[in-house]
Amino acid sequence: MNLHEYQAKDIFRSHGISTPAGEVVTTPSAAESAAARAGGPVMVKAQVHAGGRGKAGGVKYCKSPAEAREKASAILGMKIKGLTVEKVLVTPAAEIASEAYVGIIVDRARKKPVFMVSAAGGMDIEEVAAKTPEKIRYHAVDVRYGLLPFEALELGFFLYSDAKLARAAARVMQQLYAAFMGSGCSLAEINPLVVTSAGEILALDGKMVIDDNELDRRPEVEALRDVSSENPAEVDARNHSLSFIMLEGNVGCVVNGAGLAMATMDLVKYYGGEPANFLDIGGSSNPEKVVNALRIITADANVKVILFNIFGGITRTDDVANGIVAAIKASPLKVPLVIRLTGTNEEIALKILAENGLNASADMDEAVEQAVKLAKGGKAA
Amino acid sequence: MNLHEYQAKDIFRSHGISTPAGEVVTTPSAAESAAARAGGPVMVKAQVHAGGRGKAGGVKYCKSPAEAREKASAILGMKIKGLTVEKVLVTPAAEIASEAYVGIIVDRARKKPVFMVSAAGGMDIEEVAAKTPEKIRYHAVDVRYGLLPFEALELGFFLYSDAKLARAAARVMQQLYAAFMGSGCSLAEINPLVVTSAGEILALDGKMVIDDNELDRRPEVEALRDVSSENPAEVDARNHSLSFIMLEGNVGCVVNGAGLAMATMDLVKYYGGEPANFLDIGGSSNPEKVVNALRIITADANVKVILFNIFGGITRTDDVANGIVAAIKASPLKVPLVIRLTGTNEEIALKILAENGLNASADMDEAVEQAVKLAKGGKAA
Amino acid sequence: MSVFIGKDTTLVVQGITGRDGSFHARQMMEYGTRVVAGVTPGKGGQQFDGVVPIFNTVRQAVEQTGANTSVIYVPPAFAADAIMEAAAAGVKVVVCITEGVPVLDMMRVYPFVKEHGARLIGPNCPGLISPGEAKVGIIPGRICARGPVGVVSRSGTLTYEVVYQLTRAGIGQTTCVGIGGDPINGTNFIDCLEAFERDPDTHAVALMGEIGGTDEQEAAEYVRTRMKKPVVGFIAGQTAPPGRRMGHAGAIISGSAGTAAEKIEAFEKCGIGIARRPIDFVALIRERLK
Amino acid sequence: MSVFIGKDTTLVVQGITGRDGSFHARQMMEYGTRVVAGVTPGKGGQQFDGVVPIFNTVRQAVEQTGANTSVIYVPPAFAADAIMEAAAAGVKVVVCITEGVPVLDMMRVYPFVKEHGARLIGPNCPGLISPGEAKVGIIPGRICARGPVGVVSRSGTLTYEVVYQLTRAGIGQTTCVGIGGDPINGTNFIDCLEAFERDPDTHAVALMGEIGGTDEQEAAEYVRTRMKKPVVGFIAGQTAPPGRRMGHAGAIISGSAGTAAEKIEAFEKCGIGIARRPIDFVALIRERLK
Repeated sequence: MNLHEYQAKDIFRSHGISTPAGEVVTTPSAAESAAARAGGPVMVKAQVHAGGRGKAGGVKYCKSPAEAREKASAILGMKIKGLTVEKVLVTPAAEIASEAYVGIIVDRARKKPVFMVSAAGGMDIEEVAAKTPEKIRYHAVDVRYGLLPFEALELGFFLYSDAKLARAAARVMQQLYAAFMGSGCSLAEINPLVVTSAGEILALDGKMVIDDNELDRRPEVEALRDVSSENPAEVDARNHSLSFIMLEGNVGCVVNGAGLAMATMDLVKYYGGEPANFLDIGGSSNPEKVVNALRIITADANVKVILFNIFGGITRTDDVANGIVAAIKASPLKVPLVIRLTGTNEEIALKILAENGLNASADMDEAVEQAVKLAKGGKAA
Repeated sequence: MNLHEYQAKDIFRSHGISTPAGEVVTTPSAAESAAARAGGPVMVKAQVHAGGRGKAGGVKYCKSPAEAREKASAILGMKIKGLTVEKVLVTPAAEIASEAYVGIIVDRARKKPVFMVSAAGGMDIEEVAAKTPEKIRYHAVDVRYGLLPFEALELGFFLYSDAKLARAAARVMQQLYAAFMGSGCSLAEINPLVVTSAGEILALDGKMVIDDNELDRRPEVEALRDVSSENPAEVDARNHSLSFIMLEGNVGCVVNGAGLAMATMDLVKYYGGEPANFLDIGGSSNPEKVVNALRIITADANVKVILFNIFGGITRTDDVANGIVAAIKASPLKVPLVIRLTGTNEEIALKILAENGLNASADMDEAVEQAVKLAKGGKAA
Repeated sequence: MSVFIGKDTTLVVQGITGRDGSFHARQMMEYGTRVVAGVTPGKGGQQFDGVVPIFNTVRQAVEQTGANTSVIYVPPAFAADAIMEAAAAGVKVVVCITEGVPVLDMMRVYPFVKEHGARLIGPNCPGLISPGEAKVGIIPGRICARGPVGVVSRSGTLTYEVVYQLTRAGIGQTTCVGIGGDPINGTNFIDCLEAFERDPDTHAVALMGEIGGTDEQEAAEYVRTRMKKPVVGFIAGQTAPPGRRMGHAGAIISGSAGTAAEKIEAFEKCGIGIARRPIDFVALIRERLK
Repeated sequence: MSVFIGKDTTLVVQGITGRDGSFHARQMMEYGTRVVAGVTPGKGGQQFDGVVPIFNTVRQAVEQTGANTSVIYVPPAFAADAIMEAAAAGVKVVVCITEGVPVLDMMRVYPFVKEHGARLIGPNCPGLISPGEAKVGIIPGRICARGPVGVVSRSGTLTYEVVYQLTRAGIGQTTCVGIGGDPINGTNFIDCLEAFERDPDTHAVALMGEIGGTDEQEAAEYVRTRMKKPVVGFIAGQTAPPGRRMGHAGAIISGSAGTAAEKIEAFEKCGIGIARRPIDFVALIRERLK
């Protein structure tokens, strides 16, 4: 789960990291009054779960409250990478002497949280990594010991030769690590970490991604979820324990298991089609899940055919068959349906389908090929 | 540093461990009113840094406030292992269904905190260990991971077969571990941990020993020090950074380094004398320390001779010589003085001593033998 | 022969009285796995289905039954503790089926398990099966058959798909291992390849990877430099939208974006046969078994 | 020859600009130890006494000077971190002089140092000296002489006393190691005995123990079962009052009260010569060198 900049900064602040004060507003006039309260030049920043906000025109410097109103008006409602900007953060513009990057991410290979720090902050860290990799220092933390004081200081001295700044940066490392662990992050990032002309260290922008598996035990973090900034169909799917990502194609897919779901999409492509979505109904299926899956997929006007690919293990295929039948009874499908189904309780499932005039293939390739043909306007084999 | 029972219980309580309410009082009448407020039978318990309080008559069951007054009157002022009881704890008497022992101590060999738990609580754990060692279970905690939930539950099931009690005991293990680590303990003990007839788990008595090296960084624990219950000479010594333990003999010893101090005491004994004390002036000496050491030792009327044994390494022997001279000038000694001194700045030291009519030996055995002779009323060689 | 589990496997089921645990305990027993103990704190002393003794702790289960393998069906909040309990009790192979274990938990679990000399498979995995010998986890027994192919995969149902295709074509397996798809898991491709290379009955290996991370690239390098047996590979997620979970920072660290194209290229470079579709495994493996 | 430190020792001094650090850095340099770097965060780039470069971190010091040994003179609150910093930077021998390090800190430090493959000596120790080769710590150089005796001790000034007596009697030392008197330290008697047994120039060992714990008993057992070279031992604290620090619980755990009598008995049983007084080492060692 992604957090907004302002939410990440709230968490940073609660761990002692200095960040500029700020107000989140949803209207241009509120932006104007927030800028007036700030009493100086401000930044107006789109709060949206998308990278590259700056390049997209979602971050603006404003000399006056009037300008803040004007810029907020342009930004609110703007679309960035398909997401509508609903909120902006109005925050005092800082006088910047230098910009650094500090991030922590979960590294699969090292199986540890890894710090990435660079004195070349403010820009894309991907660009720094590609062009001047020597400007990034990595440090893997052994969570059994936590971030040790000497490790934090090593990172501090990598950023600043001045001992006072290095020590202040070491403190920020400790605080960011505490925030990362304390909120169950898979990523926590300050970019840029700035030294102001007054010599103060400030987190000017912040980003946090939470491990979805942490949300059950961290209701206070789950409460930060902003569904208004997510794709409504994906929110709907999540609320029904479905893993769903919308794509551009026209073959709607309903599969059990993420690996098989991806393999199914790949096979659609292999046979010349385009998948309309990734949809994993998960391990322990029940008919209700299938009903919801069909409802969500059929809401996508692009979908020309619906393809089920179910390999029953924990998933009982009769549950899936019952779900299909129930969904169709409640609201008949307007597009053709291709079902591939095998495994646990397969015989019962086939019987249920047959009783309702549906048939199913046991072969994945056969089903996918047929679905692609139907999506192109062909007839069922 | 030892804590009193009531102090240990306060810390237990702050970590969520249930303990009976209690009041610490210093007079019999206060004990009476505390018992009246408790509203039932109470225990009156001597608060003193000595084991075996019960056997010494320092713990009494009282049916009424009047009896509490009477028993408190007997206990207050009582001497237990040489220490005067200045305070008693008045605490409701619990209805006990079973008694267990739970302790954590620092184990040198395993280099870890080790839990000791036994369902045979209430009595001396030393006795259990000697007679029925199979009734004690040990568990070493890897501090990198802390006490893991399954480990706590294993210990809980060792004490109780009932799952509810086992889980409650597991919680107590976690809380005691947190108290142990959080206060910088070398020992934390609940004896007995009782199950009341109502099925509740309670810490009925508690003991904590703090690692002296933790006190600098834990002022809140240092604040619990009760100097009234320690030997005044030892308190005086500690306040002047001297390590001092009073003994029964008559050869007063001033040595630098604990190992050499013990070896010096042993040598006193070897030559037929009895050391009056252990006194280590520590590594980095200064004249002031020596002055205080002499003041503390000469206050002991048993002391018949004072023996210095200084091997200068970090310790500068001229500092020691200056200290001796300053002390004698301020208040002349009433007992003979034998000085053994060698090492760093030895020549300067000998010169200082000679200028003040003192001489010193470079040989430890010679000095100790002479001191013993003097203590027995003999003449200096 | 087989790898990790086999005829000598004696199994303790953690969470044996739960919904998933009891269902799959029965499935495993039915398959012939020697389920010697179950663990559910508070139910110690009872019997599961009248035949399997239940204990309060894994330590008790191991002490009293000598179980050498454990399988875990407990909710995600308790999975990390359950894994560590099994490793501390002396279990040699710990298979964690539980899905949804927080990755920060796994960062503590991983070194703990290593320090205790145990092998962890999973979490978030279907477990493993050595056809005809033992099944530990949830892989359906009837889709497998005994034979010369080692199977290792990051996914669940996709594994079933491939194994099913192989079995239908008359190609059996020594052991099928689902290592799980989580960012941090106990056993990786290389661990399995190493075991298959050493197993005298395994003559070819089918490997199913996914987008994300660099495990497949490292596995490919391992195949090139250390393996004599043929390997056929597949990567799921060629059409998946990139960066929906980890974003770019992960890619920087690993020096790779973890795309399917990259992984397939690594396979090709290292002499691994490429299955474009799951069904392609049949022909490619058959060719290599000749 | 010598153990742990010698001619190849290149030393970084942590806390080189402090009161104790600067004093002893000079003493060590005077003795001939190769002090190649100092560390004081914030003074990186400066020079100590115009000859020794100062760095902000141990890592920088090691990277730029190749120091293989470190000695620590920092306040107790920072000692644990300093030890771990040295181990993480790749230093092979870390000598911590600091007194007053909390024992809970040491419980984390100990496994950390092991994991990094370093040897820790101390804390709360006088360090070590290989006469004529190198001195790391605070043992006065002039009381030592080169010769055939390995010395290991839990105490500081008592070690000086014994070494001084040996030297006065014309008996020199290969290496004198003060392992420190804290409950948890990095190197114990056995580590040193093992090293002395392997060192071709050491022909006898003098060992000074104290009351408390069971290290001396274990060392005695080691001498009996694994050592060929003669050992002479001494225990300080025969007249010390029992149980002033750890009480009885410690004794239960270790299965021993840690008394002097117990330890001397163990020495006798294992063929270790017993020095009743420090001066007795001279005769007992001389006898064994014949």
